[in-house]
Amino acid sequence: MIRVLIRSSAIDVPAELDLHDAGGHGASASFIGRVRGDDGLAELFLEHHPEMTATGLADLGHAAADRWKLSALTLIHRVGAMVPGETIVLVLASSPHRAEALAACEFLIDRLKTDVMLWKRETFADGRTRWVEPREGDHGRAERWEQPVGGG
Amino acid sequence: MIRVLIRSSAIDVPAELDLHDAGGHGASASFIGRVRGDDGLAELFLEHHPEMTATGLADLGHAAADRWKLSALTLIHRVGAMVPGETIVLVLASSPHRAEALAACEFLIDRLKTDVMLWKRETFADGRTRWVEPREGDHGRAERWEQPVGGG
Amino acid sequence: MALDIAYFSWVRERMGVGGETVDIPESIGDVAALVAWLATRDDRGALAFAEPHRIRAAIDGVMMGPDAPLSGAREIALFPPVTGG
Amino acid sequence: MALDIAYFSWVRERMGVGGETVDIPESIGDVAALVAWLATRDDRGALAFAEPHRIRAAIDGVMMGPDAPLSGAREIALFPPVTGG
Repeated sequence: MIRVLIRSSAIDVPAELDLHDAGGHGASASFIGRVRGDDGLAELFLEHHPEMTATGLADLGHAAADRWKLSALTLIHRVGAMVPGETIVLVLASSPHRAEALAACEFLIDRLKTDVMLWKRETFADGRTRWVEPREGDHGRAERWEQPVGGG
Repeated sequence: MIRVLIRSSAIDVPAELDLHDAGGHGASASFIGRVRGDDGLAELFLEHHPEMTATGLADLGHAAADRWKLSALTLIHRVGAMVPGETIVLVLASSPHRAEALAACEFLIDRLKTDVMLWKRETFADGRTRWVEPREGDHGRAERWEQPVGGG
Repeated sequence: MALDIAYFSWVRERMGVGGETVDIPESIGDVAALVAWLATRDDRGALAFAEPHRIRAAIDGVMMGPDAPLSGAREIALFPPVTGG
Repeated sequence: MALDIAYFSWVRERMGVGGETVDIPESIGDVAALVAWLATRDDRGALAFAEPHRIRAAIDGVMMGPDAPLSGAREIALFPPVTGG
């Protein structure tokens, strides 16, 4: 089951885990990304291009499903305004084999950082706001996946 | 918070996630291993050497905490008799940075396969039982971690 | 030529709207020309498009370079480089 | 010499007990000699220790090779190679 979605309300991790888990898979790898309250961050606002983000997420999900033998895949990205501690992104990848679940999860989270059409605006406790600049490091991690990899 | 334990009763994944999660970490990677019902498996029995398994798990937890900057680590291993679909092992690793959470999680699950004193006995629907032989592939994955790695 | 333009991130903030339908001169043939024209059209455009090298574009949902032609476009989106998920 | 011996996995099943206190002859100096002696002691020992190369040992919780001395040991555990978590 591939479940890919964008939501503007809170991501309920245990509920999503239950949904994902209905089958009882051999191995499940997950990644949860949350808003960090560094440097007095008060709010993170994620703006997205709706059609392009939807297409980007769906393509990523299908790329992972083509590359690894997965029994289930969940990929949920939050957009809109959120506060520190809230979940921005949830990736769940399950497979009969642990190496495939782990690799798919890592692939998805690395590629998410570069492939989706999202812009982040930070608002700090003192009222300052700034739009986050893209980070080169993310591209480096994502590009690792362009080379052929063993296993999987 | 490092939480390492062995239990003979069911692992409640959502409850453990809540416990682990109290802090609200930037990035959390997890791995859930479950009993697979392949080839008519009816029961999996995990026998352990209590003191050696406890020491092995604690050492693994500390090795991960020394190697990566982790804000929380949960490592729970089930022992005793269990049926397909039940959780054998749960690894949760959290860090401000996603690369560290993902690497620690993968390290722990790979090393768990070789470093803990556990023996598996399978019982099939037709009543046959067999003790599982060690798999060479697991040692290969665990040994990757002996080499120095970049990042982390 | 009437064209739907969508703005995102600080381009949207500086333009003051998320999108608009704009009647552009026939002489505007590609993305780069459109960005240059928007920069001269009014104050908000001058602010949003002062640094064309920081602007990216997508035509009907597909990322395009500055020399991509506008003919046949339904919607053009203009925005800064994405910051990722 | 009295020694606590613990058995695990199919060694335990074949021995019929999880552990026992055994009075071993003075001549038994190391792990290999103990395994060889257990194999000749009775039928269950013959079954459990017929293939010494498949047996691993830990003395007081630390993995040891076949030539590890028994002197000073509190407990020796005998078992097949572990199958991991």
